[in-house]
Amino acid sequence: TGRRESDTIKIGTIMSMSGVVSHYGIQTRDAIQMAIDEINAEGGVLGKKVELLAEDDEKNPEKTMNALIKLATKDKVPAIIGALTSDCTLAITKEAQQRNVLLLTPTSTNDAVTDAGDLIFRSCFKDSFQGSIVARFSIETLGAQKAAILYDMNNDYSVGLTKAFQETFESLGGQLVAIESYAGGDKDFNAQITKIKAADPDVLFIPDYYSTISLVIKQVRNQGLDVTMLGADGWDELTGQAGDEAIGSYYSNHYSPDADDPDVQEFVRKYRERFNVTPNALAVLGYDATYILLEAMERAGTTDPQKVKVALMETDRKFVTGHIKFDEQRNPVKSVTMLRIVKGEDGKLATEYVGLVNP
Amino acid sequence: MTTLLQAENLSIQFGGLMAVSSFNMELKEGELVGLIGPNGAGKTTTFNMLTGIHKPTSGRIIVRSRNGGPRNIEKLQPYQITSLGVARTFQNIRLFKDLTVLDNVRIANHFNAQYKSIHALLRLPVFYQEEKRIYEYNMELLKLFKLEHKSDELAKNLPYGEQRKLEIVRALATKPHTLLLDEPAAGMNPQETKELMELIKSIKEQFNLTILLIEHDMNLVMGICERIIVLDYGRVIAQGKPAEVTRDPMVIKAYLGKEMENDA
Amino acid sequence: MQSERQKKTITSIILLVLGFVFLNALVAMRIIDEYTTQVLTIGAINVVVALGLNLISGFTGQLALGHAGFMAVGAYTTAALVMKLGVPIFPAIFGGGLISALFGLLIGLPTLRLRGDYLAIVTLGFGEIIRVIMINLTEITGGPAGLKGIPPFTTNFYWRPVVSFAIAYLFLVLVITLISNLLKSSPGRAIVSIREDEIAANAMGINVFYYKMFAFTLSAFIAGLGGGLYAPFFGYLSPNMFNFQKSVEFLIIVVLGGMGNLTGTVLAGFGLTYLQEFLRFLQDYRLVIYPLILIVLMLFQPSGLMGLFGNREFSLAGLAEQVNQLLFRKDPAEKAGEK
Amino acid sequence: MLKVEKLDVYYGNIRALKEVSFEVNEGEIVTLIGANGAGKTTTLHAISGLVPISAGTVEFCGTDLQTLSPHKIVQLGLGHVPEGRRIFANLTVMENLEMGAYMRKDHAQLKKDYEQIFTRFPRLKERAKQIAGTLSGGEQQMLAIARSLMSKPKLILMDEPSMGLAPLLVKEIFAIIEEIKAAGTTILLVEQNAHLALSIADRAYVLETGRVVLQGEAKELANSEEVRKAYLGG
Amino acid sequence: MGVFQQILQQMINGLSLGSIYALLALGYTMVYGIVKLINFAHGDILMIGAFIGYFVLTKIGVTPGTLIIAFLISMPLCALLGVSMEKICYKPLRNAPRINALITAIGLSFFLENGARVLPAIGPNPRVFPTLPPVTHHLLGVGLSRVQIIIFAVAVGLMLILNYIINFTKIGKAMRAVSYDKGASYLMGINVDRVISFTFALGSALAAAAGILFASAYPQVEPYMGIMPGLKAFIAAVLGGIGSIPGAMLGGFILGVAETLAKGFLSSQMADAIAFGLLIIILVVKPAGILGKSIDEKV
Ligand SMILES: Nc1ncnc2c1ncn2[C@@H]1O[C@H](COP(=O)(O)OP(=O)(O)OP(=O)(O)O)[C@@H](O)[C@H]1O
Ligand SMILES: Nc1ncnc2c1ncn2[C@@H]1O[C@H](COP(=O)(O)OP(=O)(O)OP(=O)(O)O)[C@@H](O)[C@H]1O
Ligand SMILES: [Mg+2]
Ligand SMILES: [Mg+2]
Repeated sequence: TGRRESDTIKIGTIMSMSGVVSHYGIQTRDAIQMAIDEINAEGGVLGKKVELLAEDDEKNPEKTMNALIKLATKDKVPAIIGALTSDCTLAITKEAQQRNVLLLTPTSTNDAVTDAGDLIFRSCFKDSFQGSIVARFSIETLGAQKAAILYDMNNDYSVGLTKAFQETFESLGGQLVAIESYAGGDKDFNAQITKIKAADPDVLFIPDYYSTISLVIKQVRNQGLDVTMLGADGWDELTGQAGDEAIGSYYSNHYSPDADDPDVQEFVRKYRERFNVTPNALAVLGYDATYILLEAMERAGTTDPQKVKVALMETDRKFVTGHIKFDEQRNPVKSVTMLRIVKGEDGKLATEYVGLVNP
Repeated sequence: MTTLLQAENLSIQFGGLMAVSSFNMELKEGELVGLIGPNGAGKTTTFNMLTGIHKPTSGRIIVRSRNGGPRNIEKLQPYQITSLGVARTFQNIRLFKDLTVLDNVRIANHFNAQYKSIHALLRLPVFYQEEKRIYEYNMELLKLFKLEHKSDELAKNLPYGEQRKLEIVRALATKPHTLLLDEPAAGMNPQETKELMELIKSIKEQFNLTILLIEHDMNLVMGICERIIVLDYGRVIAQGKPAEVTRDPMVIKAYLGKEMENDA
Repeated sequence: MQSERQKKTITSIILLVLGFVFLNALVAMRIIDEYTTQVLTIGAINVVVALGLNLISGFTGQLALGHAGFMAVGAYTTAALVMKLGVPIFPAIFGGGLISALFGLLIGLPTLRLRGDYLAIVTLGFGEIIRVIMINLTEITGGPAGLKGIPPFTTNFYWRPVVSFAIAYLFLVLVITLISNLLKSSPGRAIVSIREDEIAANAMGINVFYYKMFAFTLSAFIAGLGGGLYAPFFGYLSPNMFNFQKSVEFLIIVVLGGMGNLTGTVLAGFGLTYLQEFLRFLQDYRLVIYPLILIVLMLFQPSGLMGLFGNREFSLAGLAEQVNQLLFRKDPAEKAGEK
Repeated sequence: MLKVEKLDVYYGNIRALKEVSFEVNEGEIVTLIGANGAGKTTTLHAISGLVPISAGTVEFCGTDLQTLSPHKIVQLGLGHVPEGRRIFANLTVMENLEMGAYMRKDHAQLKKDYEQIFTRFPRLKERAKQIAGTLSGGEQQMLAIARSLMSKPKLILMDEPSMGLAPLLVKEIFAIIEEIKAAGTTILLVEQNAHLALSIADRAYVLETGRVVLQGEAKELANSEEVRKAYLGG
Repeated sequence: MGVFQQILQQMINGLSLGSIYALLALGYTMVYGIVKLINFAHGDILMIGAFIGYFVLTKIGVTPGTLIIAFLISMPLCALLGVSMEKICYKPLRNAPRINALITAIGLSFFLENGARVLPAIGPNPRVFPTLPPVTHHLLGVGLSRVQIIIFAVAVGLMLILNYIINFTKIGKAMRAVSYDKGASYLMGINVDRVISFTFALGSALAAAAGILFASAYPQVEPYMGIMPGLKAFIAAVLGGIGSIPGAMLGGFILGVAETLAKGFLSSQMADAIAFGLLIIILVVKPAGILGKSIDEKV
C-alpha cells in the first residue's frame, strides 16, 4: 500500500534489551543485526539496503506496545521481528494485525501468539507441541512411569510446556507424582527438590532456560536426587553453563548443534568473532527469522505485508535451526531433535543426537 | 453545681515508672482550677489521660457529655472525648505547622460541620452554607485573640506567643464545655502573661467554660485560679485555695522551695 | 461572593470543555500523531493512579508502596466484568474501582495503625501478594501468559486512539475534581491534619483511623479506576505488568511533582511517561540515564517540581483571570471597587 | 575566652537570633536567662556548630568557629551539656562516658580521669554498667555533665541543667557546677531558674525574643527591678 | 525420606538461605538505624560483590584459599562503593524529607543494575560462578553440603565480628550513639559523617560477603541478581525490627526458614505471598517488628 519509497528498507525489532531477560534480548538483537549486515553485504533486499530499528521493551507489555506504535506510525516499518517473550508478543499481535504490520516472532512459544491474524508468524515451536513431544519421548523411549515437573510459574513459556507435558504424559498412562513451581528470579530450589525427592519420580521435567536450569540441576544433584532430567529448547547452551551433574539428561531442541553441521558451526563462529560470546538458542532463532523474513520479501518483490505474508507461506528450506515450512496457523513445521547430554572426548559436556521426533 | 469531669483513682505506669498514682479530682461547672507541681510530676500525663491520649493503667474518668449524661471515657479515643466537650492545648505546641492559621482552626470544627463527604464532593448548597458558617465563626474566634489579620499565614511563621494563643483558639473551636490548658503562658513575657490572664477570664465567661490549667507561672496561677491541685512524683500532695496551698510546707518543700531558700 | 464563585466554576468548566475539544480535534486529525497520543493516554492513566497515591501519601502522609496492586485489581476486575459478565464498559470501570476500594478497605483495616516505613513495607507486601494471586488465578487472569482480547473502548480502528484519549482525559478531570473538592472541605482538612500531626488531629475531634481508612480506600478506588481504564485501552493484561517497579514509578511521579500537590503530580506524570519514551534513542543506555536523571532531580530539587512555584496549585479560573487582566489591563483593585 | 558578636540565626524564614553579642572570660560563670523560646538554646547550638550561623562571628580562644564542624569545635575544648540531657539511652553509663572521651587519644590520662569522675559522681560509679535510659532524671543529668567533662573542656556550655529535676536534685547539680568552676573550668549557663542561676553566676545576659536586652553583674541584675518583675516573679 | 527428615532437611535449607538474608539484612538495618533510610540499592551491592568475587576466582582459580582472597578483595571494594554512594547521593539529602533519599536509593538501584548490564566487563549474560567441587555429608538421612557449611561458617563468623565491633569497639559504640542521637553525638566530638560512612562501609562489606556466598550457593552471577535477595533481606530486617541488629539476624533466619518450609510443605506457588503474609501478621501483632522497640511519642 501507500508506504513511501525510499532507498532503504526499514525493519523493526522489539527486544527485551533491559530487564531480567536482557541477556536473551541483546543477543537476539545482535544476531538479527548480524543477519541484516550479511544480507546487505550481499546486496540487500529488492536492491535496497536493509536498516534495522531496534526498540527495547524492558520485558514490559506496555513498553512493547509503545514500541510497536512507534515503529508502525513514526518509522512506518512494514515488518517487525519480535517480541522476545510471549507476554510481550501477545500484547501487540492484535494491534500489529490491525495496523497491517507483519510480525514474525523468533522466540515466543505461547500457543496463542499466532491467533490474532494472518500477519502474525513465528519461527519457533509452540509450547504445546514441544511439551507433548517430550512427554511422549519420556514414556515411549525412556519407559518412564512416574514424572515430576518443576517449573517457573511467572513464565508462560514454562507454564505452557508444563501443561502440555502433563496432558500428554497422563493421557499416555503415566502418573505425575509432583508438580512444583518457583518464581522467576528465584535461585533456591532446595525446598521444591526435597519435596520432589520424597515423591520418587522416574523423570523430572524442568522446562526453563539454561541459566536457571544450571542452578536447578546442581541443587538436584546436591540433594542426591538421582533422577533422569528432561528439558526443552530453553536448555540449549546448557552444556556451556552446567557441570557434570547435567550428564544423562535429555532435552528437545530446534536443531542439533552437532559439530558436523556446517551451518551451525559457521553461525557460531561468526557470532563469536563479532560479539565475543557464544550465542544462545534464541539468538540463532533471531538470525533465522531475519533470513526467513527478508527472503520472503525478496520473493514477494515488495515490502507490502499482504504480499510478504503470502511469500512467507512459501518458505521451504533448511536454515541454521533446521528445515522450516509454515502450517496454516503460521507456525513452523519443524521436526524436534532429542538430545542427550554426555561427556565429550575433551572432557567438556556435549550433546548426543538421540533421534528425531516428527510432528 | 454539676460535676463535668471526674477522675477516680487514676494511675498510669510507663515501664517501671509510676507517672501518676491514685489521682482524684472533681471539676465542677464553671470552676477554674490550677494543676501545679515540679517538672516531671505527672501534670501533662494527667492531661493525657483525661483526653484519651494515654490509657490509664487503672482508675476511672467520667465526663458529662454535652447532652447531659455522665460517661466513662477511659477507653475512648481522644476525638471521642473531644466530641463530648473536653478540649485541650499542648505543652509542646502541636499546631498543624504547615497549614494556615485559619485552617488550623477550621480543622477543629470538623465534628461540628453539618455536611457529609458526599456533599463536599458534589459541592451541594449545604456544603457552601456550612463552610460559610464555619468561616465566619472561626474568624470571630480569631478576632477575640487578635489573630484575624493573620488568618492566611502559616502557623509555623507565627511568633511563639501567638502560636500558644492559636492553640487556645483551636481548642475553643471544638466548642468544649471544659478546657484543659497546658502551660498556656510558657514563653510569654510578663506583659503578655497579664493579657493572657484577662483573656482566659473573659473567654471563660463568654463561652461558659470550665477550665483546668497547668502553669509554672505563679502570678498567673495565683491570679486566676480558684482552686489549686499540687502534684509531686505523680501524687497529689496538696489541694485547696491558692493562699492555703502556698503555705503548705509540703508544697514549699517540693515546689515553691525557692523562697524558703532565699529566706534561709 | 456567591456569584464570584459561580463565575469561577463556569470559567473553569468552559476552559475544560474547550481544552477537551481542542486536544481531541488535534488527536482526531492526527496532528498529534498516534504514538504521541498513545504516550499521552498512558500518561493520563498514570496520572490518575498517581493522584490516588498522592491522596494517601502526599496528603494523608501515609507512605504506600503497592499501588500497582490496586491498579491490577481494577484492571482485572474491569476485564472480567466486561468479558465474563458482559457488563458495559463504564460501569465495569467503576466496578474495578469499587473492588479495588474493597481491597483497600481490607488491607487498611489491620495495617493503617502502622506508621511510616512500616506501612510502606506492608503495602509493598500486599502489592506483591496481589500479583502472586493474579498469577495463580489462571481462570480469571490468564496466568503469567496474560489476559488478551479485552474489548477496546471502540472497535473502530481510526477513532480508537481518539476515544481512548478522550475517556482518559475525562477520568483525569473527574479525579482531579474529586480530590480537589474533597481537599477543600472539612473531611479533606481532616485528612491533611493527620499528615501534619496525628495526635493533635485526634485531640481536635478527628477520627484519625477513620479518615486514614477513608483516604486509603478512596486512594485504592482511584488507582482501581486507573486500572479499569487501562484494561480496555490496552486490551491485554499480565500480572507482571503490575510489579513493584510499577508501584515505584507512581511514587516517583508523586515525589517528583511534589508531595501533596495535584498540579505537580499531573506535570510529573506526563513528564516522566514522556521522558521514558523520549529516551528511546539511547537504546541500551536508556535505563542507565533515566535513573541518573531521577537522582539529579532529587538532589537538586528535593521539594519536587512544584516546590519551584511555592507548592501552589494551578487553577484554570486563576489562569483565566490572569489572561483576562493581561488582555484588558483591568486592575484587580479597580475590579473589586466596581462590585 | 568566648566572644560572640552580632550573631544572627535563622530557622527557615524565622529569625531566631538577632545580633546577639556577649562574651565569656576565663574562669567565669556567665548565665543567659530568658523566657521560653527566647533563643537561649539556639545561641548555644550556634556556638557548638549545630545550627548554621547566618551572620556574625563566634570566636573561641582566638579561633573563629564559624566554618568548623561540631566535632572539631569540641576538640578545641568546648564542651556542651545539651538541653534535655540527651544522654545515649541505649548505651550503658560507662559507654556514655566513653563517648564523652571519644576524641581523646591520651589513654594513660584517660584512665585517671575516669577515676576522678567517679569520685566526683559516686552514684554513676555504682551504675557504670546500667543502661543509661533507666537512670532517674537527676542521675541522667549528672551523667550528661560527667560525659561532657570527659572531653576535658576549657569552657562548658550548660543548657538548663535543672530542668525536670526535683528541688533537692537541683541543689545538688548546682553544687556540682560550682565545684566544676572551682576546678578551673569556665561555664556558660543557660537557665530558666533565674534565681539560682544568678545566685552562682558572675555575670548575666538577658535574652528576649532573640535579642540581648539586659546585661551586667549577676548580683546587680538579680536586684534590678526589671529582672525581678520579668523573671524572678516580683 | 520420612517426614521428620524432610522437615530437618528443609530447616537446614532454610537456615542456609536465611543466613545470607541475615547478612544482607544487617546492612539494611544498620543504615536505617543511623540515617533512617531504606537503602534500596543495598541488594545491588550484593551483585557487585558477587561479580568482584567472580572476577577474582576466575582469574586465580577456586580453592578454599582463593575463596578467602575473594572475600578479602570484594568486601573492601564494596565498602568503598557503599561509602561513595552515601557521600554523593545520600549525604546531600540528609536534611530533605526522607522520601527523597528513598527515591534516590531506588534510582541508584536501577542505575547499578542497568549500569552493570551495559558494562562490557559484566554485561547481560549470566556467568557461571566458580565453585568448589560439591561435597555432601549425610547425617540421619539428611544432606548437608559443603557450600551450606561454608555459608553457615562465614555468616556466623561475620556476625560475631560485627557483634564485637558494635558492642566493644569505640567506633561501634559511636555508631550506636549516632543512631540514637546525632546532635548529642556531635557534642561529644564524634565525627558523625565518618561514623555514617563507616556504617555504610560495614553494611556494604557484609553485602559483598553475602554476594559471594549467594553466588557460591547458586553459582551464577548476572546484573539483576541482587533484586530478590535485596527485597527479601529488607523484609527480614523489618520483620526483626528495623534498626535492631539482633533483629536483622533473627529476621533473616526466620524468613529463610519460613520461605523454605512454605515451599516445601504448603505451596511453592504461594511461597512469596506467604513470606509477605508472615511479615504483615507479625507487624500487625508487633508493629515495630520482633525485636524492635516501639517508641511512644512524648506528648
Ligand atoms: N510516653 C511516655 N513514656 C514514658 N514515660 C513518660 C511518657 N510520658 C511521660 N513520661 C514520664 O512521666 C513523668 C511525668 O511526665 P509529665 O510530662 O506528665 O510531667 P509534667 O508534670 O507535665 O512536667 P513538666 O512541668 O516538665 O511539663 C516523667 O517522668 C516523664 O518522663
Ligand atoms: N529547629 C527549629 N526549627 C524552627 N524553629 C526553631 C527550631 N528550634 C527552635 N526554633 C524556634 O527558635 C526560637 C528560639 O528557640 P530556643 O529553643 O533557642 O529557645 P530557648 O530560649 O532555649 O527556650 P526554652 O526555654 O524553651 O528552652 C523559638 O521561637 C523556637 O520555636
Ligand atoms: Mg508538662
Ligand atoms: Mg532552650
